[in-house]
Amino acid sequence: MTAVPTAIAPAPEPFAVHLDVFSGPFDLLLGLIAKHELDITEIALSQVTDEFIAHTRRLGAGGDLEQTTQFLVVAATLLDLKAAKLLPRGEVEDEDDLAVLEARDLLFARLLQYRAFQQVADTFAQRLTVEEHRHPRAVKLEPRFAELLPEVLLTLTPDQFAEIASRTLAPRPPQPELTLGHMYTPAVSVREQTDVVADLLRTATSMTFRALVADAPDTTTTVARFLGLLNLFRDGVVGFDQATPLGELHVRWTGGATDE
Amino acid sequence: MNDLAVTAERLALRPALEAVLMVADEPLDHVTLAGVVEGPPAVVLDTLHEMASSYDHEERGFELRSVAGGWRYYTRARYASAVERFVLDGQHARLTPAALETLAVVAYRQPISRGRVSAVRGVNVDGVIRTLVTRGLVEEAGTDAETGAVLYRTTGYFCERLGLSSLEELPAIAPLLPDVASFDLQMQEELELS
Amino acid sequence: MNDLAVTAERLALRPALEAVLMVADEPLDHVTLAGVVEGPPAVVLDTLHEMASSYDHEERGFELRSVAGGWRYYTRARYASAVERFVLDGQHARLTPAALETLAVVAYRQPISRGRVSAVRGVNVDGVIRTLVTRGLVEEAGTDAETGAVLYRTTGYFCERLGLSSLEELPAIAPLLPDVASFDLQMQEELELS
Repeated sequence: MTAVPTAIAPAPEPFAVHLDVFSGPFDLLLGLIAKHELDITEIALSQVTDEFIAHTRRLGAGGDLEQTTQFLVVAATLLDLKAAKLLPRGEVEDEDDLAVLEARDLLFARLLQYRAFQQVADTFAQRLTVEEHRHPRAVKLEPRFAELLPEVLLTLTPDQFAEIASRTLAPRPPQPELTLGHMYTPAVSVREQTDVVADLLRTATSMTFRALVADAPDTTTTVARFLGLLNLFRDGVVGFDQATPLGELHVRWTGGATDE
Repeated sequence: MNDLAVTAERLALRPALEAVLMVADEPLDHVTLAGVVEGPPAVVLDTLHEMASSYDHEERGFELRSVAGGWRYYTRARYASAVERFVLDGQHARLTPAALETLAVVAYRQPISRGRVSAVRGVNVDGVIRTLVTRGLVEEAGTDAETGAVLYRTTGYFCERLGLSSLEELPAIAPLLPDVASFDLQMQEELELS
Repeated sequence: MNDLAVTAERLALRPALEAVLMVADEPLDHVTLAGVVEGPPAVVLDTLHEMASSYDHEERGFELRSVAGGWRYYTRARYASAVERFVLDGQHARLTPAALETLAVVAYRQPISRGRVSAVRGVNVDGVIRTLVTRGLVEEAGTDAETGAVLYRTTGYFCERLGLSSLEELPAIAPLLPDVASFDLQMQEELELS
């Protein structure tokens, strides 16, 4: 990879990232992760987080606002992750913890995706280099065939032709586009969907999973409800029955009649 | 038709195909070629493949390749130094890593808006997309029905420059993404949509 | 040099010559070719003659001919009917939108180099300009004093086809445009940055 790990300064300097080509938070984050040779799930994430946040701070007011914002979003996610690391291990009960886990999954997914595209970009560069050495045949038609060419149909009026010229010569200014893509706030909350599932089961006592997600508007909600069921199972308030592998999944409410 | 007759038919088609490909200045698909040389498309296609491999075998200075959906004569890469002493075109300026990454995202997620490319790359890509459009590698492809954002896709020239017969020849990206990621990816895309 | 060495040298030159001739638009004399493939002119000339006779012998659809001292690939007369069907095909009667746009830029900004047309249109226009020249709508008009780039202008035939008695009758479009020069400059800067 050209963009990430190789060009990072050796260990002694506490924070010095010299990337060949540095274009954004994902570059920096992958660079830091590579520098510490760590799995992104390991404990040293806190260290990466500190360095990343220090970098964000240095970007300061001088930087391009959009770029700084994107760094801040990633930094905030990392802070959440660091906070989660400081909590006692094992128990994930608090709803904030759940939010942190969701944020982590999202950030990891983005990093993996970003890395995959960087690798593809490298193969593109290689292909382009190879292809540069091949030149297509594109030559003038031999005169004897050029004479045979049918006369070109040119049925435009001068005004229509002028219109094409205006359209072609007019500069096309880039249209600003407002994106919310960098805001990772999940539209579907596992916590809310857990409540939805619990309410349904408490009333009906037993339901199939199919029925529980029948009104889910999208896959994300279905997934959130499934995760909610796992929460409820951990809390010991639901049980599962499935007669055959991949068969209908029945969910029973085994908790009390009222909440809490 | 027996094998001998098929061979004879191919032998008759080969020089006619060579003649037509010699005057073409863009890739021609085998159906168009079949119409011009008046042969069955399937036999024409076989003949084209045979021609390509015999040029390779005979170590010709040119090769016949199927690129961007059509067949066309190209010079063989091994003789690039002689060819480039002759044709000096400066149009092959290198793309920056940022441009290559953006091109990769567009290629695998097309049609896609600039906003979505930005989300994947983590930076604003407006300038880079403009460069790719200017280079003829990417073009506009209508607008998103919901958001009204302009969508982008790769061009035929992109396939040509990468030596791809079609987009289906793009290397698979899945092996580069661990299993977990495909789920997360889908999740993320839906979150972004919402 | 003994015979074997000469044969080996010719074998090495053949594919390089094939590659160069494949992209050459004009007939090339053997001295020019010798310079490009870096071989002795006499050996290059022998090699060219051998190539020509082997193409004849192999009944290729193309032949290598020396016309007025210049060598160029031509289609073989025997397969002219296929080439004619290709040339007479309906698609050659129409100009593509890309060709029309290029023609419009040339008409309103003449004399203009291919590079400038590319900058305005945002794509490589070499092939399209060649088509417009072949169709007699555009012609060369000297070179740019500064850059040496070939300039192009529309022909009298173009005016005729559009029903204009002269270029002055082209409808004015200037008022619709912002400062074109600054736009071109901006484009150029982006290309350089990329």
